Amino acid sequence: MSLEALYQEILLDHYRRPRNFGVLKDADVHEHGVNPLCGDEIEISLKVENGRVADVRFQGKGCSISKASASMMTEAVRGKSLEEIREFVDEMEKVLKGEKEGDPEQLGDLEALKGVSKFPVRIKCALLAWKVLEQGLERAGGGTGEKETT
Amino acid sequence: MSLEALYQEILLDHYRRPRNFGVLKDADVHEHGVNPLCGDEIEISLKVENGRVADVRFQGKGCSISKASASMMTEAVRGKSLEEIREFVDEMEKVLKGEKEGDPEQLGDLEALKGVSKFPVRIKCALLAWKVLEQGLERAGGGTGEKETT
Amino acid sequence: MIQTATKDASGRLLPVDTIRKAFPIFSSPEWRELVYLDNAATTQRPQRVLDAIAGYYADSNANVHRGAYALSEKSTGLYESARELVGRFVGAPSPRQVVFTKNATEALNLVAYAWALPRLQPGLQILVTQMEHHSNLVPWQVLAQRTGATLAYVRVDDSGHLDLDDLRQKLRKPTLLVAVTQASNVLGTLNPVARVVELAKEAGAAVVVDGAQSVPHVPVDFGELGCDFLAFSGHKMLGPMGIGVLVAKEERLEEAEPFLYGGDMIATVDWHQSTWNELPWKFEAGTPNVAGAVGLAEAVRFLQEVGLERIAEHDRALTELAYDGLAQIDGVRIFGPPPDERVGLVAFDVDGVHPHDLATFLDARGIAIRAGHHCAEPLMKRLGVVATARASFYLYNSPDDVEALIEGVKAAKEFFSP
Amino acid sequence: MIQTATKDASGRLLPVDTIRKAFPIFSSPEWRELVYLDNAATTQRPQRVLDAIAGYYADSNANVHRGAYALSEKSTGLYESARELVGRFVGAPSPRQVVFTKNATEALNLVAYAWALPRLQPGLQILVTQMEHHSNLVPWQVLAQRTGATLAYVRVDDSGHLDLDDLRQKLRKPTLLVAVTQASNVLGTLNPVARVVELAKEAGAAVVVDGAQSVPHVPVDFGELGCDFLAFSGHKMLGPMGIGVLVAKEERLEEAEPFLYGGDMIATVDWHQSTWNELPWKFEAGTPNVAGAVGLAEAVRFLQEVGLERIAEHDRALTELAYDGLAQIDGVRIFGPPPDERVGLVAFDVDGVHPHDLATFLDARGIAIRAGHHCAEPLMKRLGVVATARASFYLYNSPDDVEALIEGVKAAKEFFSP
Ligand SMILES: Cc1ncc(COP(=O)(O)O)c(C=O)c1O
Ligand SMILES: Cc1ncc(COP(=O)(O)O)c(C=O)c1O
Repeated sequence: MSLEALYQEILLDHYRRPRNFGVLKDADVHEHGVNPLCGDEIEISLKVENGRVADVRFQGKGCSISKASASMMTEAVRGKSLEEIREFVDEMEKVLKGEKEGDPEQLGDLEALKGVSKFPVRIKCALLAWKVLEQGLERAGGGTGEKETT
Repeated sequence: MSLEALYQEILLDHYRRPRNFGVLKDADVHEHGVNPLCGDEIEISLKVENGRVADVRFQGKGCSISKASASMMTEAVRGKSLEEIREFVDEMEKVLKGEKEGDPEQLGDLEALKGVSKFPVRIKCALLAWKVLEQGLERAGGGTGEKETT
Repeated sequence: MIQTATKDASGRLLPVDTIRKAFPIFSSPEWRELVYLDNAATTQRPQRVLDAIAGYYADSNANVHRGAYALSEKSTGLYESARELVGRFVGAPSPRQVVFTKNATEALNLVAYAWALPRLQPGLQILVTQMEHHSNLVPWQVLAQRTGATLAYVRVDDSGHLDLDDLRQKLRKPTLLVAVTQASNVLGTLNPVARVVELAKEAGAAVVVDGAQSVPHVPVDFGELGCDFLAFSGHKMLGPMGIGVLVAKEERLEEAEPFLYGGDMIATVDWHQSTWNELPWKFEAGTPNVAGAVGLAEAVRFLQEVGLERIAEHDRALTELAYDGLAQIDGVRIFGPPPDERVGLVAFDVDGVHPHDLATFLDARGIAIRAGHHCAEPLMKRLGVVATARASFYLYNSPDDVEALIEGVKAAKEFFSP
Repeated sequence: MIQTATKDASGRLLPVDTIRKAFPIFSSPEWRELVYLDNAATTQRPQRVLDAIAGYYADSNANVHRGAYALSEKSTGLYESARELVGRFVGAPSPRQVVFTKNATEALNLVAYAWALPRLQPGLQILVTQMEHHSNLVPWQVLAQRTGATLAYVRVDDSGHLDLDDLRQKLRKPTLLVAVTQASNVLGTLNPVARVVELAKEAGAAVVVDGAQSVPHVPVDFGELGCDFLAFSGHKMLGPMGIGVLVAKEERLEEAEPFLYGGDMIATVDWHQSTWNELPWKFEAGTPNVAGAVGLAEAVRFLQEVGLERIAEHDRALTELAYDGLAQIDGVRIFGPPPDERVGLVAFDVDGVHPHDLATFLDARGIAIRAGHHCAEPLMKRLGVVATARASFYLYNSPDDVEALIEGVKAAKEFFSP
């Protein structure tokens, strides 16, 4: 497995210029997570409207993979319902673990994360943002659309 | 190392017909000891007069080596002073561990125990009676000649 | 490689000659002729297991779990797949339930320290059987002393069986756990563990099973047993020394405290507070014995190729021969149940011949047996002896080995008490 | 076998080409080209050590201490002489003071459970340094929580040295023990342990020394250190996994409770009361890892033949090269003291390149380094980082390995933050 397959240009681009970086002031959900293996930390803030993600930001310290993954995630989940996101997270996990090919159209930029499946210890890096998102959604009341701020 | 060298006729004889087997009623010292490795038990009763062993008996369960060693011991220590016995026990320990040749005249029947030095796990069997004797002497007031019953 | 299909004339024995070729010690100049009958203490290892260990060090060796490089990933993969294989071998539902320890003793102490200790208090009872090995007894004795809980013994009857009525009776008192060996290393008795578990469950007690003598010799299924904990050792099943296993219900492991603290078992460490890693790593502190796990996995593969059922049958055939042959010698007393109710070992004593003398005598004839209390002193007291002699069999032993034993015992009688 | 007399041009390096030939992994097809710089995690093993292990199993394997037959005596002899050799290697006055464990972590937990736990209470203090590995930290944290004792940290200053004034200050409070690593696995710092011991003794505190990173790399003498306990691991000094060592003052071991309970550590077991075996066996419950001890003894012989002084010099020469080379790269920050005050490792970070990315990047170039918190999270907090990259050296590493590291770091910087 070559480095270039893991660190694709688009991934490095998200790492160097992360999208939606920061904190949402009027967020419905703030969720924080850590990857104990490498000390990576991430904080996600989320606005939910009518059961759909209205806005999202992330910030934190981390490696290129966890940062790029978080950045791509913020772009991918906007407008999605909580139910859809949950399925998407499941899907992503399978793709990252190399258990599934994944639909290129649905994946978009996220396609660039697929190389991670060849680097087992790095899968946790790529999944961190997604796990934190899922956790935040659950805390926000799951698929029921109910809200709760933390 | 042949069996015959370990189990010499004289050793087997002491095993089958142990000398001084039993308990002394008016003993000054009763001392009991166990070899946890094989469960051998021995009890020694000792009469001390003017700082010398006046009479001695042993009883207990044990393998041929521990029994024969005890039996020979009872013959060897009679009339000896506590100080002499202590030296003798030290000497026996060295002989049994193969660290010393030992003086055949002084050893007498005990010479037959020398084969044990080639069977490391059996050394403890041969030493048991001697250790118990030493312990009993210490309890009886050591080389000072003072007595104490237990 | 091992011919499991060919049965010998008797129809129950394994092809011992072929099997022995797989074990280097039986072709070493020094021990070629050795009649090794101390398998309950530790077994010999096939070359395959030694090759697996050396092979691991020669092309996969690195520390596990935390290395972000290919060699460490390879090592981690081997370690975790050894866990899966060994777990499946004893019917563990998930590798999360399989903790590697250094031996069965550590596995049992883990249960004592991590799960039982925080739960024990005066008024609660620990039940152990009278036939436990010190490793499944002394930890409980000490816990009882420390916590004020009561230690009580389940009776073993004169035929060497567990007294289930006594168990039922004693379970009337509030009981945290029952500690029971699946197979006694002295009596050979195969205990009805599933039944013990049923009775214990009814009484709300957990069950710790010592599988040190059963897992190597008979098919064992953790799920079928229904127990909470199962401990065993690699070195008694052709695997290397320094590796043991604890299989447990996930719930028990979740609710247990960690045992050893340090690297690898933590999730996060702050100045004054730490959190723990997921199962099973929560219980594996420090650098694990990866080579040991890899070696044990290879031993399990070997056993699986031969087949546990066939090994059990072979053991039993030899045990019958030994039992019958020894029983016919005047003055020999055999402890425990008849051969068809036991694993492959026979403990006995010989009138007028101390077990230690017997062992030394047999050793001089190239026969290795064990003499002593077999780490089961309370059982010795129950049997009214201080020591016994014990011969224990495994897949490389032959009827000739048993014959040598029997002839040796006869000669020893002649020698010591003619 | 190993040419210790021939020094290379620089006069301080070992004949690496010859040494590498003794390690099978460096001639394996897969890893022949590997630049292995994760020796602080675990080292590679020479063929001699693998042969010693396999040889033990092939001609000496039996359970120890209780077997009344020649094979068991042979095995016991090998086990106990391994103990003597390993003990002498670190200046243990007697083999009675040398306990085999499964790794350094178990050795440290043994001290915590067996000696410290019964002695701790509110009002007493445990002092640990800010640079301890989790294995010499989390056990103390947990003991403090359980007993109500206080856990306090001895400061590490900005240059990576222990703040002895802070230690002196903190020792004014009643202190049971000071836990200190002889060499930090992150900073490389070689701590003035003998001085720490002096101060601690004055204050009546015992000292537990973590020798996991020092014993493999510099001459260590238990008597000279004067500490109460010294722990280390076989796998970090060319020995097998699954074997570690605790050396302790006899008095401490005598007064300690046992730790693991079971076979071999007892003297007598009655129904409700047991007594313990002599030192050191009182602390070795269950079947020990005899093959592991034999392998470790062979590793020690290997190290002695090369010479610990020479290994230390070699390590230092490489460390200087690495330190100087890395320090010259823009954006690289090295943690800890200058090279002449440390063992052979360098932890650093690179501006704009996460340590994990660096490790993956270097791995693709065949260079194995570690990235993460190195089981020292509190120290990471003290340094104000979440992770660092670490390269650690041993006797088979060459200046070329260091060169590859430096070039790799430069390339990574170019790649990730051009
Ligand atoms: C300083 C230090 N202490 C303790 C340990 C623990 O050693 P082990 O994992 O072999 O128990 C290590 C190694 O990881 C270490 O570097
Ligand atoms: C029944 C039983 N339980 C436990 C053990 C302890 O096993 P280990 O010494 O491998 O910890 C043994 C073996 O000695 C045994 O026979």
